[in-house]
Amino acid sequence: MNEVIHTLMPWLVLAAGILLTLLVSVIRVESKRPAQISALLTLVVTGVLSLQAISLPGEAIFAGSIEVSSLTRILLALFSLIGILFVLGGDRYLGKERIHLSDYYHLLLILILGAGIMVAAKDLVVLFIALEVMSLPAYTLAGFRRNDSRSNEAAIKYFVLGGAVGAVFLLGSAFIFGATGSTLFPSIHEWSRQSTTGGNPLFAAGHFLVMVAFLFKVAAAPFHFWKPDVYEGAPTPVTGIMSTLIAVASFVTLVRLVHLPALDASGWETYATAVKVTIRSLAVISLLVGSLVIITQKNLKRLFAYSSISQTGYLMLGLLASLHPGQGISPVLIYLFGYVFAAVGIFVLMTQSEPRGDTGVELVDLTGLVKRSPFRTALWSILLFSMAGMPFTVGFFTKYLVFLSSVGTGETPLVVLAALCAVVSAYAYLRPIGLMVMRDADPGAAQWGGGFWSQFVVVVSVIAVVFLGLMPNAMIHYLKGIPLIH
Amino acid sequence: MTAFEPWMLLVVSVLVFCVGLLGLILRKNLLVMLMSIELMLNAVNLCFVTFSKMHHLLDGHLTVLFVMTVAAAESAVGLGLVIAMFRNLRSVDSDQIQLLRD
Amino acid sequence: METSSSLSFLLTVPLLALLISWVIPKALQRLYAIFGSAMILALTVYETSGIIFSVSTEAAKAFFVDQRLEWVPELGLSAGFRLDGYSAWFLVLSALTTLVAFCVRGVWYRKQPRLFVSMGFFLLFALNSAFLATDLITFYLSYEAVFIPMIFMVGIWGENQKASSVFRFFLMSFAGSILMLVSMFWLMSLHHGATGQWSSHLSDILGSVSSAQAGDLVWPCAGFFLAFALKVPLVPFHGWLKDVYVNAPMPGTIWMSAILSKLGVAGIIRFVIPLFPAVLREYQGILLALSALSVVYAALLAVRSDQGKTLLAYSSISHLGFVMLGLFSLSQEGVNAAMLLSVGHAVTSGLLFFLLHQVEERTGDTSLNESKGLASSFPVLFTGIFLAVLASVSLPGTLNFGGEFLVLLNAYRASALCTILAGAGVVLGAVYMLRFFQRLGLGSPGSAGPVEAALKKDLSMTDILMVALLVGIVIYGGINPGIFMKG
Amino acid sequence: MDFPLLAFSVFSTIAILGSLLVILKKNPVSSAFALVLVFFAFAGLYALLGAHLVAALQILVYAGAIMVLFVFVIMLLNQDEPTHDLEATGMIYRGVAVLAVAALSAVLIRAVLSSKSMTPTGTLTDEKIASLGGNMKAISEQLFTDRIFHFELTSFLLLGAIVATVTLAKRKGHSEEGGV
Amino acid sequence: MITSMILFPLVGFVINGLWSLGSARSGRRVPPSVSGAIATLAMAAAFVSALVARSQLPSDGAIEVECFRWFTLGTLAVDFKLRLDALSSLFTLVITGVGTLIHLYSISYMSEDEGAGKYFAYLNLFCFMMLNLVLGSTLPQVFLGWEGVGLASYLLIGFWYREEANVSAGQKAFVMNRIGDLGFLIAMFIGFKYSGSLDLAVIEKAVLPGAVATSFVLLVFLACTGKSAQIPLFTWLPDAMAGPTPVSALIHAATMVTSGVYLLARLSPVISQSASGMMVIAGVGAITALITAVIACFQRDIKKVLAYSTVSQLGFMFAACGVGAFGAGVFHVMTHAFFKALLFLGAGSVIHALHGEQDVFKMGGLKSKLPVTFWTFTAGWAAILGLPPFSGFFSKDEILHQALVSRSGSGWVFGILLIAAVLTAFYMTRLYLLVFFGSPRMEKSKFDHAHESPAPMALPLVLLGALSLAGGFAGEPVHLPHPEAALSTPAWVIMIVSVVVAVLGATIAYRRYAGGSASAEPATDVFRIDAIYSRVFGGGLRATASATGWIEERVVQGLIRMVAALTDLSGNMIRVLQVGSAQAYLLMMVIALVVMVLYFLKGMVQYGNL
Repeated sequence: MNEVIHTLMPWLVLAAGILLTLLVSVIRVESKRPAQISALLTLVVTGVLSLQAISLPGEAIFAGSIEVSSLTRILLALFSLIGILFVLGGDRYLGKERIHLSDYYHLLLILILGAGIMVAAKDLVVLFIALEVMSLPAYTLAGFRRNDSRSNEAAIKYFVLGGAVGAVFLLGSAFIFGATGSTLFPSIHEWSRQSTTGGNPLFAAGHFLVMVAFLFKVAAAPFHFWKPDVYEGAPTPVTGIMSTLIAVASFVTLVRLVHLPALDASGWETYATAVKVTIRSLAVISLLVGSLVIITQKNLKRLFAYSSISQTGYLMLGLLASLHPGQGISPVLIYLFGYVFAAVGIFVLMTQSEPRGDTGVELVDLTGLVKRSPFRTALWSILLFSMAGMPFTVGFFTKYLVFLSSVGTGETPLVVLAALCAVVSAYAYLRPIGLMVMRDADPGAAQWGGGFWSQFVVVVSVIAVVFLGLMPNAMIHYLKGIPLIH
Repeated sequence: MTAFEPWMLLVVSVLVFCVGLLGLILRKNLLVMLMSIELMLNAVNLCFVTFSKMHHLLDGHLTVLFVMTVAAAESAVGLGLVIAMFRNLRSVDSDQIQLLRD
Repeated sequence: METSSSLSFLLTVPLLALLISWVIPKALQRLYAIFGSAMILALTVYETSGIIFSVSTEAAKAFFVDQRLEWVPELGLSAGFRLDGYSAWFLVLSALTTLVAFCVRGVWYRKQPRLFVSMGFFLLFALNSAFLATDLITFYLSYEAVFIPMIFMVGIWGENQKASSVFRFFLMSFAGSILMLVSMFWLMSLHHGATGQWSSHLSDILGSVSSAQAGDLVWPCAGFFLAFALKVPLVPFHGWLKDVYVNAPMPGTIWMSAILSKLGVAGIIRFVIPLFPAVLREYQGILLALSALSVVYAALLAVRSDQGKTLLAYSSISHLGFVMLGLFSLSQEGVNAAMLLSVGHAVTSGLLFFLLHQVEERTGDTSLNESKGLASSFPVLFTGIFLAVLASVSLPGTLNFGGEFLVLLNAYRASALCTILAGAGVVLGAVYMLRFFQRLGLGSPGSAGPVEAALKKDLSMTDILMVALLVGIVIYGGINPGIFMKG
Repeated sequence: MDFPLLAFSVFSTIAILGSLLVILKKNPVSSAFALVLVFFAFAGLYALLGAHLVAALQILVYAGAIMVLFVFVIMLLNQDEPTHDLEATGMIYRGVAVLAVAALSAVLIRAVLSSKSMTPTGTLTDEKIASLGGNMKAISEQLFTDRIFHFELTSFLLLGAIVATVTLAKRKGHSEEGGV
Repeated sequence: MITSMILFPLVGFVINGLWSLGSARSGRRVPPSVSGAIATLAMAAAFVSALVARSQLPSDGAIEVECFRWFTLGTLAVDFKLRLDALSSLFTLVITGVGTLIHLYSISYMSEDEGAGKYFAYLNLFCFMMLNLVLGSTLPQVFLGWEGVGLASYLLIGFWYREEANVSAGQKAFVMNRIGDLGFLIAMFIGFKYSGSLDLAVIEKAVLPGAVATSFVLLVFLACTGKSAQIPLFTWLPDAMAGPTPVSALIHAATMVTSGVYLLARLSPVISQSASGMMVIAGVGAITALITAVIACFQRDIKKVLAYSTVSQLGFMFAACGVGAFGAGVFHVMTHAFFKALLFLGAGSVIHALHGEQDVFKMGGLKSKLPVTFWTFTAGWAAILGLPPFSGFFSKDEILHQALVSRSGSGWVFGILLIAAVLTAFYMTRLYLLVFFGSPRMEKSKFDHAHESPAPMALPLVLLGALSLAGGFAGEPVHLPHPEAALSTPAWVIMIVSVVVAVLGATIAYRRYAGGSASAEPATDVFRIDAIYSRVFGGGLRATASATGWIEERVVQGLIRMVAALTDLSGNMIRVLQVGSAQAYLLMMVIALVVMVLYFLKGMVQYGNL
């Protein structure tokens, strides 16, 4: 048992931190500071502990339903980091919107715990529960501006669709259980190696349903409809968390689920082809939807919702490459990490605009920013360049790896399409820069102003984006060494 | 007339699941929509138990316990959201929440 | 190694200049920019003197430098640079163009001058890096990096229609370059498949490309070609050009026409021709026809242009069509001739835009609808313009003549028909350039606002020096064009 | 007709018809009662499969707890009147929805039917379970050994749900007027 | 000596050019006499050098001076090398000699003009380029001179650039020359392709395959039609009279326009290889001679008459070359240089005296007012008519003779030339009578103020008059291979014929215009060639340019706009799906799911499970 505690230490610390945070907020009900500080401390300790243990060997515990490995540790550390950044960066926004409550931190911590366990789950049931642990706070946080009907709407849409998809996932799990007699990943894998027929319809349907559930979570078109609406309605820091933390956790899980059966086993060739075709078509649709619709958007949060849909498309390229023998999943991981650094900065920057009614940040708010706030313009530009995949930002290298691995596996036509989509969506990223630099401020444009911590978070993110854009060695070197599937 | 066999329950479970899904698509009353989700989860439970029976395993039963918990938690949160919405809009009709679009 | 330090030196000096520009007071920015870029020009000439002043290509080869630094070994990325007979001249040209561009007075020295100067130096850095790069990815990165200051330059100091034109410019170029990147990936994968190693260095890739089927290489080649055809640009890939040239601030136009277009030329010389010789040979007819079409098509557009800047923009496309004609004659001689003409075009178009700006500064417009008769008010300025016009129409004795003559001579061996078609551009060139000169300088001075014009002065001494330098290069190159052909 | 088949027929008919009633009744209260009916039918089906613990919990948790919650909220929000939301949707929309779901159910039924000839992977036959001390004991043993992590995780799920519900239901300070 | 010959004008150009540029910036003015003196001295020095060089020339050899290696590329190596032989020596003497006289003449002609410094710089530049043309030993070098003289011509035609018409005339000259130059360029490429060199010495000896030879010849001839104003590219020359009259004399009569003849003579061994090419040259030359002579009969402008006359005379020269009589052509170049320069300078003197009046119907009776001009003009008139013993007689007679008797010649060439000769006599006599005889038709005051030109202008007239009178006795100055004779018509027959036709033409003119009270004839553009050209080519160019503009606007830009619009449209179409209703989203997802599940399960069929 001691070993288990040792292995699970970061998670346990996080769990304990949740209780501590609850406790301090109960003790001092009128102030949200104690909860905030407690949450920060919890996240820092969790992050440090997971980083410290990062090189320990992977270990399956609880009858194989959980596996703690370098990947899960680094993901937990990443989630903690995202949590810290949004606690710091969202502070001012929450105050501004009059929703600064201790509950925010409780929910955030529980969400992170759920995500942290979800990426470690090796059992469909644990996965489902963890998914719900992550999702229930997410639904709530999306509706955190309780008096705003848009926020309500976002939460309810998220909840209804998420709930239905949760049931779909569960049905898929049941089918897989029915087909294989187990919900544990290793057993399912083992079963697939022994099944010479290359699966059966029950397994196929189950596998497909669980994949669809996570395709919904990562908003691969045509399962993306929830995303723009929820992004727009949710409070901006929550949108940021959805776009970074939940997206990363969901995509990593999706990769795991796609690799549930041993696709390279003999007899599974047809099945593997079917999976590839599915992923490929969804990648194409996601890229097209993401990049074609993004150029019509005027609201920044919606814009970045479509952006994340097309990012999903690029990620699916990496996923597709990983289905070929001998190809690792590192491009996907690196893409996710690179995306997170830019996205955190962007969403925190978005919180810096003063509220203007209930519409969030519109493109018009950016007009003439270079005159009003040149430094902020520079930050915006760098982050947007990274989103567009321009050189000398991390966004370039992430796309680079995904494209390279796809070309290497013979998916060149798909890469060409992806490249053209990148061009189209580059317009959407460039237009805000154009508005900031080339236009005079519109009379209706919002004021901009952020507190120290908010600006600090953005600067950190920009530094990360540029540093990793120039010197991606460390990140690439480390993430390349991580196997996703044991 | 054939004897009862467990797989027949699978068909029932799939049918109930689909009815739940249909309810979710057709109804605009959020309370009924939440009930439809409950239907779907119940159908899956039946599925798990049936497969357990067929496999001579108990894992399905255990899973059902957790799913029930999840269902309870989910309805609690769902109903909380509905109440929050009702406060703002005085309605539980999801047609009222189509502000976010395009 | 003493030799490799010269490369790092050439790359770092512009960055150094950029940093220094942030501590220079705003009022002194122009002076600093001119002085700094002149120093960089001098240093570049000094560092490359072994190549550019050598008597022959063989002698120059002793000074060629190859440098390769590890960058991201996991991906086989290295920072590969090579100083050779082509890149040496491109470096000199980029420094020279920067000097000319910095010389131009305008709103950029009043509104955020520091940003302007530092962007200029960054541009110089990116250009140098692109011209030197032998690693595919290093090249791509530098190639893209050139966009960034250009976009901001047009965006911040450009004319009214800047937004749409800069987007169009960016998107079309980006579309080309990203497809080039995909082609690079294809080549890297090919190399990886053949050797098991990742590498993006040209010398490695060349080894594995030679074993590939020519048929497989068509699409990768098309990717590269498209990027460069958009950059140069070659008709029909020129749709972005006019608006950007017209809307860009004059230094931006100078950079774009004089040196950014040469990125495409340099790319074709360094990458496309060595990598895809068989493919090029197979499609040579089409390539030559496109080049000849460029010459004539753009010349015809220039003939009907009614703005000085538009006319020069189209004339630029037309002349670059000749350059491409030389490249696609696919012989060492043709490439050298294209190189020569590139130098000529860079210097001439820089000079023309520079002087056109002087006209615009003095009279406020450069429309060509009626004769302005300004030559009598500004004799020195118009002498300069006339000399530039002569160079532009490739009068023998100018650098451009040697280039155009040799290009056509070599192209003739490849395709007589295309050469004759392109030759029509020679005639049309005279038509539109003389019209350009006539409408601006000749005719009765009473017709277009000369009263105000007469109040202003002729060229200043620094401007005269600038013009003299460029004209000197043009004439010297006319007498000794061999200096530019060290490939 | 033997008893299991009869029981199956009765319970499954109730379950399917009940669930149809849930989604077709105009009054949410009627839907809720139909749902209770479905829950009971499911409990019967569980019992038929020998899943006694699950059957018992089905009654307790679903019919007992969750339904009460639903009815409570319906009453709280004064929703015990017929709604016309079903008619609000267009004919085409409804037709497409029914067709799509029918197609899905056809596909899924096709998939589950392939399990008819499945070979069991486990050893816990009814006899074995009986020998282990019954359904409940066997489940409990597994629950607190192999599935302890699941169990602990659900506690955080419930914690999250509590915090969430409290947050959502909490009235805002004095400034907030109205409310339920 | 050869080097110094070309360097003197260059030095003159640089000094005058920079000086006038510098003074223009500072607002001061260069004294015309000083810059004129510099330029004239430069030319005189060049003339002396040319004489010395001539004296050093071995009887049938050449002197070569290598200056520097111009460029090398692959197998091509072009040296900058000056080569003096009998042919180029003759041309250098004409250029520098006539050039010196015209410079001298210009000093007083331009004394009133504020741009005199620039003018002399341009003149020197012209001479420098012209010397390059005739001394160049490689084709690119010749081309340098070829385009260089075109440049100088452009500058000098448009010298008074404030008049739009002058500028347009210059542009027209330059562009039409460019068309010819294109022929030159492509001819060079052909030459290089088949001989592997651009050296004249190599190309001269090259043996080209039949069709190639013909295309080479035709392309070279195209170049010549541009520079020497032959059909079809002759219309620029009359317009070129917009420049100062000494320029017309030097460039557009004596030297530049004859460079086409020089080129043909230079390349005569290659030219002779293509019989059909030769026929074209002869035909075009003869027809040009005839047509422009006709046009000249209808002109009122004294300079225009002389211009058309020049074109016509050049036609004679080309006809000579075309029949293989390159020597005769060159001979006529020389004599023509003397008398046409003389005629132009005389005309200049008349115009100068009448303060810019150029209409012959507003002259008359100037014989007494301008005696020197009158007498020298008479010499020129006699020479162009071909009256013995004036110089024109010898050369023209030689041409007519060769046209008839040589193997490449034919009766019709001879016939056309003969008619042209009649017309030449007619229009020259018409001009001569209208200007100097009869009663004055200009305002009284103008007539009264008219006075003889000062000595610097008179001196060149006299010298040229002497040359026109005696130049013919030198005989064929260069011994180029003679064409084989196909007929044996004796030379004296032709002589008599040619004198008879000249007298015939003159008589007709005399009968018509000797009355002295000639009524003004309207200037008629007989063949309307200029108008047709401007409609066909100018209009054609404009139409093509507009069509290109249309393609650019509609197709190229339209395509870009269309792609942008399509992208936007498809984005908006996809956006339509985002209806905002969770139920609808779910339905769309279910539909997608069904489609994908069906596909996904399809693969399972093969296992018999479905």
